[in-house]
Amino acid sequence: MTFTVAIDQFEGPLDLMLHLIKEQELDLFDLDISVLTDQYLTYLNHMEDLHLEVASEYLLELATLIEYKSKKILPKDQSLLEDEFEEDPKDRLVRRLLEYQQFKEVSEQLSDLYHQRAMQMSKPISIEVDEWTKPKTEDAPIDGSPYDLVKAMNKCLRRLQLSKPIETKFTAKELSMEDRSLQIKARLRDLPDTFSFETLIEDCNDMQMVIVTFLSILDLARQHTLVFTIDENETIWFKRG
Amino acid sequence: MIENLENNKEEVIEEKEVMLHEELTSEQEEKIEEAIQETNKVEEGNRAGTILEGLLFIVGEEGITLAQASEVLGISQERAEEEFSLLQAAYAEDSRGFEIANYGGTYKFLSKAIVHPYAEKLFQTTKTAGISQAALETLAIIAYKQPITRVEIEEIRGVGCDMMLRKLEARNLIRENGRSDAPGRPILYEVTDEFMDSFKLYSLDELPKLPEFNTDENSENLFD
Amino acid sequence: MIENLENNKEEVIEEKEVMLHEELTSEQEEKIEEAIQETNKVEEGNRAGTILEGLLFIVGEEGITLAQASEVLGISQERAEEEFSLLQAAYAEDSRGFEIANYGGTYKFLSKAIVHPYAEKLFQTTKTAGISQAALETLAIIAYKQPITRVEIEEIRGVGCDMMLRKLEARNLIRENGRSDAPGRPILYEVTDEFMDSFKLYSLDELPKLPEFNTDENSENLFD
Repeated sequence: MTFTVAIDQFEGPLDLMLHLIKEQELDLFDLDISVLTDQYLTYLNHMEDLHLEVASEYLLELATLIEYKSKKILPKDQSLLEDEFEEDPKDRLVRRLLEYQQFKEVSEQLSDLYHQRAMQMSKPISIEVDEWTKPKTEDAPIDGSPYDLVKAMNKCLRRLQLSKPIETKFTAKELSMEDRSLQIKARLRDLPDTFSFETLIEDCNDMQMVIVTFLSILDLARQHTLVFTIDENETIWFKRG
Repeated sequence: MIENLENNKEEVIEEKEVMLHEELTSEQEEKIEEAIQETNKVEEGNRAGTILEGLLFIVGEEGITLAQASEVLGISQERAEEEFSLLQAAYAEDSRGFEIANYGGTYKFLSKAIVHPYAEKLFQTTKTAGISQAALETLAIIAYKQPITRVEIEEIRGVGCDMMLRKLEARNLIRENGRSDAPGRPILYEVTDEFMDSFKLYSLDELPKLPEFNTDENSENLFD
Repeated sequence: MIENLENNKEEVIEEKEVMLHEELTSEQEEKIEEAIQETNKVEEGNRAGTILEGLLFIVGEEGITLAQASEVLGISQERAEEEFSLLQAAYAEDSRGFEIANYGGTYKFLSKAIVHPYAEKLFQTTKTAGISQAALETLAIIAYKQPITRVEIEEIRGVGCDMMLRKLEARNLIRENGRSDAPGRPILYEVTDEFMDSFKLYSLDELPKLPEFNTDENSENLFD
C-alpha cells in the first residue's frame, strides 16, 4: 500500500496512529493492536526509505506497540499475572488515543477563535501614561517577560511604519480621468498617426492607472478626439479623430 | 455605597434640611455635605461613562478591569459594569469601527474585523502571526487540565514539549504557577489572561466542550 | 480618481454597453468591471466612515494623514476629509471621553482633559515592570536586532537615545561589543546576561516572532 501523508504532517505518534486507524477502518474500541503495529512499522519504514527524519518519539511508541504484541503471544498465565499489577497496555493505549483525539478536535475550534480574534486589533497604551506612572527606583530588579519586549518592539514598528509614506505611486493613483485625458491629448502630438493601446499605457506603473487610461480613452472616443479599431489579433489601434 | 446614595440623594437633602432645624453638630453636617458631593462627583451628565470611554482609549491593548474602573471612579463594580454595558451597546452598532470586548474580565477596545484588511494595507504588514497545530494542542491541554506539569502534557500529546512550553511562555500565553507535589516537584503550568484574550474567552468555562466518547458499539463513526 | 469614476459610473456603463457591440476582449471587460466594483467598494452604507474610525483607533497617538487614509481606502482626499469632519463632530460631544485632533493633516484620537485625573489615579496604582516604556523600547530593539549601532536604534525609535543607552549600560542591561564597519566605525550594542535574566529568556531565539512588515528596499532586512 502507499502512504500519502508525510510524517511531518503528524503532530506525533498518537496522531499517526489515529490516522492509520481511520485509514484502515479499525475499531478503536476493539483495537487490533497487531494490525496497528504492522501498519505503524510499515509506515515508519516507508518514511525512512524516503529519507524523512523519524523523531525518537515515534520509535518509542513503536517499542511499546511491539512489546504489547509480543506479550500477547506469551503464555496466558504469565500475562494474567502481569495484568493484576498494571493497567492493560491495550486499554491504556486506547485511553491515550481517545484523550488525544479529544484535544485534537477542540484545538480546531480554538484555532477558529484564534483567527477571529486575530482580525481584531488594538492600540498600544498611550504614551502620556509614562508621565503618570511612577516607575520603581532605577536600581530595582526588573520583573519583565519576553512578551513585554515584543509589545515594545511592535510599538516601535507601528510608529516606524506610519511615519513612512505608503510606498505606492501616489501620483499615479491620485490621477483623475480628466487629468489623464489631458495627458493623453498632450501626448497625441508626439505619437504616430496610428498607435496601439500598449503604446498609450507605456507610462502606467500600476493597474489602477491602466484602468484610468482605458476609461479616459473611452471618454476621448466618445468626444471623437480619438477613433479606434480592433484588428484580428485583438490589438486596439488608435487614430486622432 | 454610592449607588445607595444615588437613590437616596433627594432623601438625604430633605433629611438634611429637616435636621438643620434640629441643630446638627458641624461634624454631622460635614459628613452629609461630603456624601452629597461624592454623589455628584461622577454623576453630572453621566461623567462616569465619559471617563470610562476615555480610559478605555488610553489603556488600549492593556484593557481595564471592573475592579480598576470602580476603584478609580469611586463607584460600585455593579455601576461600572452597567456603564461598560451601555458603552458596549453603543459601539456594537454596525457603523462603528471598533467595539468593546471583555475577554478574561478585562474590557478593551478592539477594531472590528471589517477594518482589518485596511489596517494591513496601512501598516503594510503581511498576514497576522499564526499559531501552529502543536501550539494549539499544547494550549488546549493546559487550558482544560490546568494546573498541569510538562510530563503530563507530554503523556497526552505523545511528544516532548519543552521548547513549546518556553515559546508559549515567551508569548505570554501560559505561565508557571507553583510546583506539583509529585517526585522532583515539577513546575505546574496554567494559561494566562493573554490566552483568554487570544481565544476570545471570558472565562475558562467558555472553552468548547470536550467531545465525549462512548465506549459502546455505536461510536464507530468517531473517525469519520 | 475613484470619485471621478463614481460621477462617470453611469456614463461608463453606457459606454460599456455600446462597446460590447464592438467586441471587447474579455480582459478589457474585466478591467471595466473591476473599476466599477472598486468604486462601489467603500461606498455601501458609508463603510468609509466606519473604517476610518477603526483605523483612527488602531493608529492611536501616531495618527493617520489624509494621504494615508485616502490611499488605504481608495477614496479622494476631499472625501476622506469630509469623513473625518463627520467623525470629528460626533466625538466633539461633551459626553465622549476622547476627541479627534487634526494637526497639519494628521488626524488622531486624543483623550479629553476630564479623563486625565482618573487616568493618573489608575496608573499610579498600577504596578510597572520597574522600567520605563522608552527603556523597554530601546532594549527590545537591541534584543531583536543586535549587534546594532546607536544610529540604527534611533532610526527605528525615531528619537535620540544617547542618554538612554548610557543608562542601560550603567544598569548592566546592555554592553558594547566591537564596532561596525560603517563609516565612523560606530559602537555596536548587545544585551547582557543580566538582561536575559530580567526578561526570563534562555536565549534570544525564544523571543516571539514579530508580525512581518513589508518594508521598502532600503530596510529590507530590518524586520527579519
